[in-house]
Amino acid sequence: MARYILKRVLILVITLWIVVTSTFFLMQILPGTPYNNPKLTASAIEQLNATYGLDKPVIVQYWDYLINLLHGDLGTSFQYQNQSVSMLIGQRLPISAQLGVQALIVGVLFGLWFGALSARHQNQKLDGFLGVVSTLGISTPSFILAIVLLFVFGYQLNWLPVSGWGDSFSQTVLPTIALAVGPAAITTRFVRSEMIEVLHSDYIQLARAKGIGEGQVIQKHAYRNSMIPILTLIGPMTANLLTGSTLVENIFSIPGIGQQFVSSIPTKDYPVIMGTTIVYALMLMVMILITDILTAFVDPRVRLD
Amino acid sequence: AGWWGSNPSSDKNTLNYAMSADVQTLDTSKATDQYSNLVLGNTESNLLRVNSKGEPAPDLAKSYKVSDDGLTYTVELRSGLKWSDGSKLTAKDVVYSWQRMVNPKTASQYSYLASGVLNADDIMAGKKDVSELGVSASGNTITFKLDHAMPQFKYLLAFANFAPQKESVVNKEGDKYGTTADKQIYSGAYKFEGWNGTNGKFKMVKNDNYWDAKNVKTKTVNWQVVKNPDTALKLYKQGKIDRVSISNSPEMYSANKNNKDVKSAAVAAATYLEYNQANNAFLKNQKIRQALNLATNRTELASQATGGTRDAAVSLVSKGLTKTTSGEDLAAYVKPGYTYDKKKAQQLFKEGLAEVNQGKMKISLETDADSVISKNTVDYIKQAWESTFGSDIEVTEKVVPFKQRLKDSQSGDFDVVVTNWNGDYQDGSTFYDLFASKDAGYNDGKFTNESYFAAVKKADTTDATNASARQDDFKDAEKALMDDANINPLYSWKASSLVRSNVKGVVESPVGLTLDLTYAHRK
Amino acid sequence: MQNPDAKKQVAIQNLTLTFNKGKKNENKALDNVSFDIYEGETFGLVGESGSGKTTLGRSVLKLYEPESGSITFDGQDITKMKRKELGDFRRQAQMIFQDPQASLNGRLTVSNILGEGLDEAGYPKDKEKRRKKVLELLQMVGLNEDHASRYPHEFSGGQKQRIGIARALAVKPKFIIADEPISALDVSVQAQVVNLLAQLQKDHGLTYLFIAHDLAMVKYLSDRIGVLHWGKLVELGTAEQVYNHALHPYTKSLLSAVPEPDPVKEKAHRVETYDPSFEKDGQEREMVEVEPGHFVLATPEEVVKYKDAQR
Amino acid sequence: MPAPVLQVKNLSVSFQTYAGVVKAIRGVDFDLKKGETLAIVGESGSGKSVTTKTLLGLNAQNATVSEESQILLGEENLAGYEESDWDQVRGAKIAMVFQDPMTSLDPTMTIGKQIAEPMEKHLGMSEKEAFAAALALMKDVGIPDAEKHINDYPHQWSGGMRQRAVIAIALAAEPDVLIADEPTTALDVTIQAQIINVIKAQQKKRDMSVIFITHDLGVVADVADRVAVMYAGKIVEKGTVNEIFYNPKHPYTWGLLSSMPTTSTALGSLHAIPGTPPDLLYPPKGDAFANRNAYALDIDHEKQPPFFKVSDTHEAATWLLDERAPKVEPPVEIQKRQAFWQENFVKEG
Amino acid sequence: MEASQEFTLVGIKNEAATEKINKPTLTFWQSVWHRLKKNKLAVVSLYFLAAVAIFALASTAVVSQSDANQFNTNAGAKYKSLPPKSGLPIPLWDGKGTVLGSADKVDVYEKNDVKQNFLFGTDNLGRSLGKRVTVGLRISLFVALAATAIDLVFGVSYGLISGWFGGWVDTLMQRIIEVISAIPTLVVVTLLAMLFGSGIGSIILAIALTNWVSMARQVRNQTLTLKERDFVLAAKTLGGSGPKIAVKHLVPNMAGTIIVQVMMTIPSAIMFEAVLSAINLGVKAPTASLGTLIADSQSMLQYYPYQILIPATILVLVSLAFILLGDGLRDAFDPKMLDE
Ligand SMILES: Nc1ncnc2c1ncn2[C@@H]1O[C@H](COP(=O)(O)OP(=O)(O)OP(=O)(O)O)[C@@H](O)[C@H]1O
Ligand SMILES: Nc1ncnc2c1ncn2[C@@H]1O[C@H](COP(=O)(O)OP(=O)(O)OP(=O)(O)O)[C@@H](O)[C@H]1O
Ligand SMILES: [Mg+2]
Ligand SMILES: [Mg+2]
Repeated sequence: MARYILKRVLILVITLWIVVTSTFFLMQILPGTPYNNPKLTASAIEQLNATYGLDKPVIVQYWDYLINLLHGDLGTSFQYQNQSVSMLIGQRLPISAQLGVQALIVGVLFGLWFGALSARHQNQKLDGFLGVVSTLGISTPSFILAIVLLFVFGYQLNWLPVSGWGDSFSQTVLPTIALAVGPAAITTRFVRSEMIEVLHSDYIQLARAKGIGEGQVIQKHAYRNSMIPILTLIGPMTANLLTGSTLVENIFSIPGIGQQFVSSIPTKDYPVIMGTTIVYALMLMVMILITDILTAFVDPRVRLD
Repeated sequence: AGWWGSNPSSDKNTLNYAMSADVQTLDTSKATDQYSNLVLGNTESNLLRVNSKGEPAPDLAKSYKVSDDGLTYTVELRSGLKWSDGSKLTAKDVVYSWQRMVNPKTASQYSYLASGVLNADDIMAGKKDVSELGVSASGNTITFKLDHAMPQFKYLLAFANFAPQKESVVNKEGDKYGTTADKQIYSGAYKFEGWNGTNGKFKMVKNDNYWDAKNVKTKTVNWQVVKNPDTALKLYKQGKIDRVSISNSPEMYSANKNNKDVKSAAVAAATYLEYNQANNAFLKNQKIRQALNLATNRTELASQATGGTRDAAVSLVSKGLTKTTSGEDLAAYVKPGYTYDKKKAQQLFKEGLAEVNQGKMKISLETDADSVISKNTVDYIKQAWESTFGSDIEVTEKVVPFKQRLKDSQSGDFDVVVTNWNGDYQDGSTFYDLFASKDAGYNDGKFTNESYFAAVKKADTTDATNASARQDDFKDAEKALMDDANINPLYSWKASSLVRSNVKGVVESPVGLTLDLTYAHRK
Repeated sequence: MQNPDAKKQVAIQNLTLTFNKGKKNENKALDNVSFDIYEGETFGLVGESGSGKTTLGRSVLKLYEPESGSITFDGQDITKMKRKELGDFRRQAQMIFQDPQASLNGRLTVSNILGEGLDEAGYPKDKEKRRKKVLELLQMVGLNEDHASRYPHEFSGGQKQRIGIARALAVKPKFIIADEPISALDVSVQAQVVNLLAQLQKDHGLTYLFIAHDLAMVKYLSDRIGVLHWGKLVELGTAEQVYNHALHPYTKSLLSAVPEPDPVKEKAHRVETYDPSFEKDGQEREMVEVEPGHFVLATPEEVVKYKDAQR
Repeated sequence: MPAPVLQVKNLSVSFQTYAGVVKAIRGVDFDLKKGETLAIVGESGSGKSVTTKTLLGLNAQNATVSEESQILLGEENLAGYEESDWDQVRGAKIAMVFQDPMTSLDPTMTIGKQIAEPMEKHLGMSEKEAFAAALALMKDVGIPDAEKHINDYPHQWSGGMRQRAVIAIALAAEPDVLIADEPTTALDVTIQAQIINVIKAQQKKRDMSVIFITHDLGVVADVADRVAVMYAGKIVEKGTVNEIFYNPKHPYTWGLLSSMPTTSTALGSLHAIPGTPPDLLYPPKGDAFANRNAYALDIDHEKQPPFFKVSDTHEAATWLLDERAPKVEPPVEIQKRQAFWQENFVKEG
Repeated sequence: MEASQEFTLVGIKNEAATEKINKPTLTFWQSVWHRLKKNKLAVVSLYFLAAVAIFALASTAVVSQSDANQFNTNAGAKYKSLPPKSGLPIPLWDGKGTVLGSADKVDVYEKNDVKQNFLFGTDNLGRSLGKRVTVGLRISLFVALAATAIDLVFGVSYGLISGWFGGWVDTLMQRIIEVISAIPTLVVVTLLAMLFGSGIGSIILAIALTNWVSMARQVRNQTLTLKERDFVLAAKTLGGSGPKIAVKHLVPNMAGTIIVQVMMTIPSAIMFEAVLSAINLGVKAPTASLGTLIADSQSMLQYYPYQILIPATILVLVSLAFILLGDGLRDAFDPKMLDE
């Protein structure tokens, strides 16, 4: 187990290194300077480049970046003068993480419920209804949903706050819903098909043949077996959440990491783009690692290594 | 109520505002964005402060004198000035701040503004030591020595980036200077609080050490970052903030322009098209440029593409920037008479095309993608030109990120580009100097117009200290610019906002600190 | 087929094959196996699940690379074959699979399935000729023209298996490996396939390596039989020798476990259990010829013991 | 004669499919006495599994059991049961062992728990008691070191061991009837022998009735007291094991017996039943076996044969037993068997 | 007499008949269609998509790309943001709307003296929204299809190669996929889009480059299982070469997986295009895609909701139809149901 995790972490580090390298060089090709003032003259830009070390050969800059990275230093933002990227991310990440986790939990819980409901009423009206609703959930990009939610519940009905974060829980409701619908829909569909498959399996037949009653069969045997595969879904779902949150955070003025990422791209704030990418990649991979380990815990068939 | 808590718009001691982007830094020398400057301008004081008439008036300074040749400024500080932490604010702090600005180690993106102060350019280039800067202090007096007369220099004395900084604080905080509200000290009417570097909620609290604290009536100004303009509007209508911009989208403007709270203010910004006269054969042709200008219906453009959030341009210089000696708006005074004339445009275009003799004119029209309005603008111009000149012209839109547009402009990699220019100070030269010569930094189209160049040069040198002669020089420049159709002015910016009527004493400027809350208070 | 001048079709020498060598799940599937298959005979291979029968069969067709040892076909070492020789070899040695469903591509019609073999054998593309040839192949396995345009899933298990046989026959092979060709089939149709195999052998002089765990069937069809256990060949002899005079305790237990469709015998019958632990005592064992053509894997002492037990 | 534990009368089951109605079971009658083993043999798809699943109400959702069908367990007719009624039958009265031990255990539950489950439900045991009982049962079915392995998960076990576990589960609630649907098909012969022994031993110990489904006649010869031969959804012949093996009357049974080689069958003498069984979507109007039957009479193609009694315990549905039918020579293999029958079982006459 | 005739021994009447198969032959595609038909939603989606496709193609003749960009540069106020008008007295579709700044509902067409009826209304520059949506739909579909096609070719080949060769090739290729999927798609896409500049080509490329991964994964997994299947082994023993086996045996057997994957990729490409538009990396203006129409009219929601709701609804409906059809096809291709 420890060895397995070690191995995975090693792979993770290598992957991260490749990610860092490729993003770094990609960034070099992007046009323009990282300075925000359009009025800078060429000589002033030269000056600034010298001060920030951007006049050094790319390979040296890359090396410096790696060395700093090893010390946990992601550099200093260009856009946010003097702010260290680690700090910027450190302060925004918890907000995005809370939003993401809330959305994931809400989404997965509803997904599990609806999915199981759907499977048990396979080919009945409820199943059809949930099927269409969940498909609708998948086909609606979260930012469109966010706009509509904001409009209806924020502007028209005045039920919920329309912006901000951290003052009251009610502020988190709309963005969480906007982000949770996707995972909920995916989970619903996934659970449904898993559960249907499980319900047709031999061991469910055997469990039925025991005469313990359909309720018990479902609770004790069908649920667990159809829930385990959901774990594998969490990794990709996290990825989707990351994408979704960038826009949703913007719409609801939530000072999260995604919003910052979107604003750092046009301003070409390398350190922030790099830092965010690294953090995103890391989160994704750690999420996948965690779900793999978790799977090994809940599924006796899976042995790590 | 309920969900929303009590209505904050009635509390006499507090004001509530929203900004539409994050504060990026409190480092006085390094702040470049509008919102950092908004915070710094209200929490740091400089020698002068622009008053409600648009004039720089003494703030930390008790008085100032300009020598007759315009090369020496002598400023006397008030006595007993204090920083927000209670320590003394001295002339040294002023000198230090100027030195820090031009010090190449600081890497300030605004250092170029100091160019013109004695030795500034050499210091910035690393050729001289900062101590040789033409800014010196003796007792309470600070002397500024200039290379050449700078009519705009008094505005720099009111500029937030040149506000005094305390060396010991800068050194103590080091890398972290200005990264949070408590890693900065304040000399202005308010202290900044509650900003941790990234959050979107913070406030300004009255600074009791401010020299004029007795006249500062507001105890607290609450701020929040609201990026979605519709949300901000909503918050205004709920009474949660005291001011909201409605110029973000044409629709928002139209829907609210009849509101009794509407207040409009000039902005020292103009949008114009630059024609690439270095590389593009068609655009080198004067007739074609004239035709394009004549085919531009600026009034329609301002109403259709900007929905009235901007005013149709009458000149390069923006409306409301500054006034002439007779109190007239400079833009109105210099306007050379841009018109829309479809017939004449078509005729000139035909002639021009024949002169160029390269067949159909295919050009790209570049803009950056920062707002609906800029997209609408290029859509409009494309359609206008194509419908005027028919199949003789094909316009391709090129919507790129801001940085890309900037790069393309600077490297001459464009045909026609939409340029937005924000002035730096309330003087015509902030616009006319753009194209001071063929190689001037912002003459992206690389045009040569000797009468324009001459007029501008005259204004900056011979007439530098003669206001009325200068405004005539500017008028000549505008005329030259229109005759040769070197650029195509589109519209002049303005800021329309809903403003809570019980808030008084706010000073709005078209440039620099756009919203000065020093004496703002709720009635 | 103890004919001394019978020609060796396949000669397997000291064949060893390990899966996932060097990894944690290393698995020695074949361990020093040697035997010959003579032209025209049916060589039966029996052994419990996982004993390496399939691995052996596939190695002979060069679908797996052996770790050591050699396999010669018609005197040619197949491990050293080059591209062209391999092509020829492929046409001479064919395989019939266990699962008739899995061995047919469900997306192709029967005539396309058979056509694939014809293509590889370089059969002319002429449509009419081809149709005739396909029909001929179908008839060879007891099917008819109606079936040519159908898809595999429409057939019953026995029919599918016969299509598989027809496909193998399309390239006119000399040697066929039948890997449990009947174990997935219903009893009533097993005989169809077995009889067909016997008939084809007679008509075309085929040589078979017949793998099965139905011992009665192996006995019925085979001339000689090898018994495989844990990748080792433990006994080898004529069908009669192995069945009626088995020496190795594993063979004996295997034979005793086979139920016969005869209630009287069956109810009296006792199953002998086999304790394999002695195989792992570290002693060197070799194939010892206890009577002409009858080999058993044993130490010299064990040979004596086994022989005693026979009497 | 003791009353049968289970009586199946006129059982018909059909499936609704897109292509039409599959008449999988077409009037099956049999009974099962206490302590005996009834083997059902027959071709793949002949309806063996459907028959037994019907006995537990475990058929797929698209199945319909016809109105006239009767499944009498004691006094109760199970044929009309609702889903909720079945729970007291399943496991408690009738239990089942499935074919594939690799897939019939819940991979996420310990084996001990899976065995204990029906005990808790049907025998009202506490968790602890059930656990102890499960341990005893595991030992009973021959799982070595049961204490050590009771908390194992199925994937840690070999196929043979898992099948023992499945048997233990079936036995857990002490059912009267055990149905084993091809319990050894997926196993090696040596393991098969062990599993058969476990079932036989437990049957004896508990005086249980067993329905044993297989298509391996060797296994039937080993386990069965009585045999029912199925073909295309019908029972075509039933009798005691000796009657079926030594004195079969139905040509299908003949085919079946003579298509299996024994160790003494000479090459070339194996008899194969030609062709494939009929598609039950379109059952033929006469005897379903007729078109593969070398002994078919004209009438076989027209009319389904009734059961003809051969002895008190033996009947077969073939027109060959009709008095009007011509005498036919059965295949050689069968003649041998009949000779053996004459010799050993028919003493006088 | 008659009785005895009935009892004559006839044996097997027709040797061939014993092997006869009664069921009519269904080709693979027929049986897929058969099963697909059982799923009503999928069939409706199929017809809907067919209609959309035909509409998108046919409309090229009627509404050209530049048509959708036309507006009157001198009478902006007149044609600007007209509400949808069907010409029939249908509520919300009768040309009635509020003029910004006042609360009353009026017939805006009448008020502005516009004779023409705009079915979907006009946008903020007075362009016909109907035309823009038509072109937008076309462009979005084109982007999605093109991206999917690239992704199909590349993803399938990648998966086939990785799965077929196995060993270190597979390990390496899978590692590459892992790295790519470790970078959130949005990051990759934005960086790429910035690199290539905006425009249809770069969007297609950006979407294709990030989408192919899941196709490649699926195909690889399928290849891994299929290549162990006996029929592939059989083809090998017949002497078939790798590529030949891949084309003849693997790809057809993966058709279901691939098609289903495509059905999922198309909507995700459509949606991604919209996301890209939302961060200003969409297709070249003034050409509209559904994504740019939505993104550009985000600020209209409060004032002219139809301007965003119409393209958004179309986007959602098209995505929905693709996914529902994909669902239906997944079941239709399910090998477990092949014999039903
Ligand atoms: N491709 C493979 N990779 C790894 N191990 C394998 C592979 N193929 C077979 N094995 C292992 O090699 C051993 C021998 O397998 P093989 O399939 O030859 O047995 P068999 O005698 O044919 O069994 P069965 O009767 O079940 O078909 C088994 O332990 C099996 O798990
Ligand atoms: N759910 C179902 N839907 C349609 N037809 C079915 C269904 N279940 C079984 N059948 C049909 O019923 C018939 C009898 O099937 P059954 O499983 O009882 O056969 P079996 O005798 O057990 O065969 P095997 O030896 O292969 O297990 C077959 O023709 C089968 O196709
Ligand atoms: Mg095998
Ligand atoms: Mg069955």
